[in-house]
Amino acid sequence: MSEHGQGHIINYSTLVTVWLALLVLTATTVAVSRLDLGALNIWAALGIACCKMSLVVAFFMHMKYENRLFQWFLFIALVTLTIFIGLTFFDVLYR
Amino acid sequence: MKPADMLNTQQGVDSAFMFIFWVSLLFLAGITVAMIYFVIRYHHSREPRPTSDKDNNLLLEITWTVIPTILVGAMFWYGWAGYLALRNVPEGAMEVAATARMWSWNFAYPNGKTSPKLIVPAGKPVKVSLTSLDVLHSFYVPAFRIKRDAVPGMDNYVWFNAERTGSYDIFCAEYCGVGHADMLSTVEALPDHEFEEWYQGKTATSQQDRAKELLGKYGCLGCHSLDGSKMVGPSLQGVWQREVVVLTEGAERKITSDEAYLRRSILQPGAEIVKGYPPVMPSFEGQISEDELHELMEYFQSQAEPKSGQLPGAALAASQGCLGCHSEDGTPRVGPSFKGLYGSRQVVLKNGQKLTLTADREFLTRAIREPASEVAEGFQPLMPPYPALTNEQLEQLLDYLESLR
Amino acid sequence: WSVLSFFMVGVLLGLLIRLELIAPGFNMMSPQMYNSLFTLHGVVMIFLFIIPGIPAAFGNLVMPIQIGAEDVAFPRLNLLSWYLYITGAALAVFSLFTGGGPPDTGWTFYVPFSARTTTNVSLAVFGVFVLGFSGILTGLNFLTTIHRMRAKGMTWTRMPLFTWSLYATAWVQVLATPILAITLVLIMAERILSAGMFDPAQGGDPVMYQHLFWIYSHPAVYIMILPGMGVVSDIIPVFARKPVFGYKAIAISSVAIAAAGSLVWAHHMFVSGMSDLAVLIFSALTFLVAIPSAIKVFNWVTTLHRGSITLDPPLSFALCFIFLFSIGGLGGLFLGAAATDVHVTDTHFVVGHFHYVMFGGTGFAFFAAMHYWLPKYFGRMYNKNIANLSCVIMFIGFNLVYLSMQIVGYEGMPRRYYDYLPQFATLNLISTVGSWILATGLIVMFVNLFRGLRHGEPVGRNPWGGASLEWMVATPPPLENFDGEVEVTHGPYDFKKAGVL
Amino acid sequence: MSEAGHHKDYEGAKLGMWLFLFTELLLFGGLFILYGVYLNRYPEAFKAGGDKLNVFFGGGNTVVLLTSSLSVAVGISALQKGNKKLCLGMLWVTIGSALLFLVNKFFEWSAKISHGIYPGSAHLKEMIPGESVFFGLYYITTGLHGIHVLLGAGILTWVATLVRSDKVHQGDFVTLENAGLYWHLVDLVWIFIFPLYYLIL
Ligand code: HEA
Ligand code: HEA
Ligand code: CUA
Ligand SMILES: [Cu+2]
Repeated sequence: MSEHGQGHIINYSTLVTVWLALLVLTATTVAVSRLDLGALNIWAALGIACCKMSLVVAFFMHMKYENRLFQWFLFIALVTLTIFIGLTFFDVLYR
Repeated sequence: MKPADMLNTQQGVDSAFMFIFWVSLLFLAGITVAMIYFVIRYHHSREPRPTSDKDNNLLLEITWTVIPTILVGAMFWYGWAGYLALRNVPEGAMEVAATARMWSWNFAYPNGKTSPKLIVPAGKPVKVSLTSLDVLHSFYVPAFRIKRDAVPGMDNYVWFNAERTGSYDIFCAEYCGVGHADMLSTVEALPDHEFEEWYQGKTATSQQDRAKELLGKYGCLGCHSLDGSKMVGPSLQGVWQREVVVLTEGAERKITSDEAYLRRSILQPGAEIVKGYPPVMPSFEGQISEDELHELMEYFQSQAEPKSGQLPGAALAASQGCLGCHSEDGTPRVGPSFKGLYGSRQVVLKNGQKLTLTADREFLTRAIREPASEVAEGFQPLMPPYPALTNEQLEQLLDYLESLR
Repeated sequence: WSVLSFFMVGVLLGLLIRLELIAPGFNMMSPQMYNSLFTLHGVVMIFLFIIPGIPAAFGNLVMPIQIGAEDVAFPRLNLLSWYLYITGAALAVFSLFTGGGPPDTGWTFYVPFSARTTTNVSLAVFGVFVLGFSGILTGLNFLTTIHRMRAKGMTWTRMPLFTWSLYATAWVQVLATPILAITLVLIMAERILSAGMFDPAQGGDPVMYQHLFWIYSHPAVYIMILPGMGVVSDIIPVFARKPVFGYKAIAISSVAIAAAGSLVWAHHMFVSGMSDLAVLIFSALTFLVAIPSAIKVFNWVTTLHRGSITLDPPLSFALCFIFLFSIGGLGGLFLGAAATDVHVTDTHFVVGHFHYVMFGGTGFAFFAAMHYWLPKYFGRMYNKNIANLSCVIMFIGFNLVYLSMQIVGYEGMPRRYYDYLPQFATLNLISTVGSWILATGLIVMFVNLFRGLRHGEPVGRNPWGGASLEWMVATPPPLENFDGEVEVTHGPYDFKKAGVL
Repeated sequence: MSEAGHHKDYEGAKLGMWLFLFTELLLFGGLFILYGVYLNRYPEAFKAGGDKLNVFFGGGNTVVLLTSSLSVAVGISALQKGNKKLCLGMLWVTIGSALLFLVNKFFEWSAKISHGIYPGSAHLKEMIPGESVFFGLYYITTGLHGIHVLLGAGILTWVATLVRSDKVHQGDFVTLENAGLYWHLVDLVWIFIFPLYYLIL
């Protein structure tokens, strides 16, 4: 264990690359929303948002370099949220 | 049992209940007995040192995971089957629409008839669709094990089959404010023909007809008139709660003819004789049944009720839910009582200021149209406005209030 | 600050007294007052007493020592959480005297009623919001502490079961409480901005409110009970003088309850108009939670087998816990089965159920914990015989109160009724009389406890012969708990190795 | 743990922060549940509502937030490398972005409100059912998010002063890192708000 708690330092260039990628994705999501894909629109929007989220979490928030425990925790939190949403829909969709 | 075969709503619920109950009782007893036995048997005075330090046994753990799992599985299944029976309405059920509001029920029938009580034919399935005009309520009839929320903006339903005639309590089971506990009604399950009579005709007449039939059947009308004229006995007009002077073994007493008295004078007519009449009436004890007596009493009572009972405004007050908060007999409930309201002096709060005014037509109109603008002192500003009320209906309500002054 | 946290619970209890006792008196107050009363009773009991109760009071005191840490991970955060708690409590109390009068919605704050009533709901809701925040902080503090601050040799399987239960609880607090927070924010938005989120006239759906509310509030009931189960798991082996039976099973079942407990919220909504498929799923999931609870009960009872049992007050309370919790939990099975729930939901059967689990369960566990750990922290012992006597009185009173409630509920008496039909009178009378007995027992217990802690016999390090770490430090524990590094070499119930057998 | 573990437990501090972020995530999660349910119920009304929101405000704010996220991240790397000046500069950029975001939001909201679209307004009640739900949710979600932006800006300002006075430095930067984490979360939430509210057409 290093002195600064795995103080992995991320290069500026990596950060900027990620930022660019995020901007590109933003443009994409706006563009996609102009197409008429029916119900797919919302899923496309969510999919892209999830990509953006992963980028931010992995690089800006250093999750990629944290230890396993953190990743597990994140996973638990996300699964919980998914379950809350999912189970609610069993009511709403089938009413 | 397949849900489709269910003839009523109780069976499924009760069998599930019994199953869970016995399993639970068994486990509870087992655990309790084991606990007590261990505490006594292994008390330190008997066993100064522990005789084992075994701290796990996989087989045991598995056993007591698997057995409860199976049991709860069965419980779940029973519960679900019973629930399905509650949801699958048999074909051909009569449909009644129940509307809940703070704090009363109103039931509307396919032919447009409405009633504050749920009057149904016994032995036939009835489907009650539920809506609410304001907040959540819940339609609960313990006798049929049914309950479902009435949610504004949502259509819910229950069904039941009252296999025997009788009167069953309806409760509001979802908390809905001050009047929650008073939001009661009943299911009145009538024999088929009576229901038809009620359903086709007017409530009052059918009851009246039945009573007259009885009075005829037992020959009462031979001696008692219904129009106030004296015959052999006193007239039955206005007999309910009337002040009379009676002779009890020769001594004069002044009494009010309440239900107890009226019953006595039918069953033991000799005990008290109204002054001025001969003691000739025969006893009807053993002839007239309790049901019939009850019917007569209700008839007398209904005859005695003030005229307002027949005014169209009275029906409105019931169907619009006014009576959920305002009484007709002077007791203050959520709102002031209607009795004596018309024309009385009232202290009201308007924009935080106290005003004293007379409850005339004008004031009462405002009180119904914009209830929040002036609120009678000591009451909460809870009353909803009634935009859907027509002017004509309003007039009817005012007439009705006037009749109660 | 730990002493403070105890103090607050004390103050709180004092505050509750009036509230509870009045509840069964039916004829002496107006309906509006009755409605405010059970609302406050519910809010205070749930949010002020039973949720923070064991974790905040005993968790903070005992848990760090049990894992060999000098304090929790974020002591300052803990202090903040305590201030928030006081603020929240103050707000809730404040809401009684200001605005349109005390809230009258029930502790569930169901819309549309809560959005319409003229009473002071907003402030009370805000108070609860603040309390929720306080709970979140406690939760994340515990998680971090348990992950990061275990002493050398304190492996996961050497953690006392009380700590395990707090660990599971903390997860629930962290992941479920935010949903409560947002729900409460929405009520305020509804009232203040008339946002119409749940207003059918504007296209909202009142049933969605219930989903959001119970997504938190069901897991919350496991926030209440898990620490109680932890206490009992710690106490039983000590007084049976043998290692707890099925350590792993109990630890895992704590986590399992926390996990499965998050999936069952809609069992409170079987008659709400929810879809039938949802009823099917949530009913099935509900039964899943019963299994780990059953496992725990069986393991506790088996721990007694072939031990050498001393019936000291902590054990008496713990055994009462098992019995009462079992009744409550088995009653929960009736509620979990769809058909039977339709009949008994929103009746006094439910009221009986949750008093059995909350009061008979968590409440008795709390009393057990007081009798178990407080001598350690005050250095003095209460009178054991009187404590046992009070336990018996309470046990009798308790069953009178709540068993009759369950029966009257089964007969069809709805809850939140200030007045009832004559057929329910007898059982209600029994219940009320029972509550007096119960109160007597409580008073005896508290008086004895307080007297003992001030004037009782001094006790040493380890009055009960426990093997977990809190019994190894001085009595009362010093500020930093341990002097120097700790190394743990044996399990929490290994009485032989701990040299206390 | 090391002797000084009590105050310098980086992992612990970060763990606590992450747990806190989860609670924030679920807080907004509650709103997203509602969003999902109502979108499902009133797809048309939500489209109509989305149409009335201005993509340029929304898109602009997205870029602002993404950029601010970059600047904190760079700021952290800078401090880790010992470049205090760059770090401070980056922090100011971030805080500036936050303010820019809020100003934008202010104009957007006031435009809406002047059109009579605000919770409880008479205009909303006349629209097709569901649209008022859409705007209700929109105001609550963006409002709550706005509060978080404000809080985040406050925290960053506080940390910036700590960096200035060398209380937070190359050897002890958890506070900065945690503040950064918080800020990223604010950004994350917006990443979802943007397509869900502004882009359903
Ligand atoms: C401490 C709090 C606590 C706990 C632990 C529980 C535990 C359980 N609860 Fe309870 N519950 C509440 C607090 C709690 N509850 C509250 C406060 C309400 C009402 C809220 C309100 O509306 O105001 C409520 C309401 C409530 C309802 C909704 C009722 C309604 O309103 O319609 C339901 C329905 O499923 C339910 C079910 C259960 C179940 C299945 C368990 C299970 O976890 C129980 C598991 C335990 C056992 C099963 C007993 C022990 C095991 C044995 C003795 C072995 C034998 C067992 C088997 C063979 C299975 N509860
Ligand atoms: C922890 C939770 C808890 C506890 C312990 C209790 C304890 C009690 N509760 Fe409560 N109750 C709830 C939680 C709790 N309740 C909740 C959540 C509701 C639902 C509210 C709603 O519907 O919204 C409810 C509702 C509720 C109702 C139903 C109201 C209705 O639906 O109409 C009733 C009715 O009898 C009742 C009675 C009681 C009684 C008699 C006690 C008694 O057991 C209390 C006995 C205790 C005392 C009498 C205190 C005496 C103590 C001392 C004297 C100690 C001295 C202290 C010091 C010196 C510090 N409660
Ligand atoms: Cu209507 Cu309760
Ligand atoms: Cu529950």
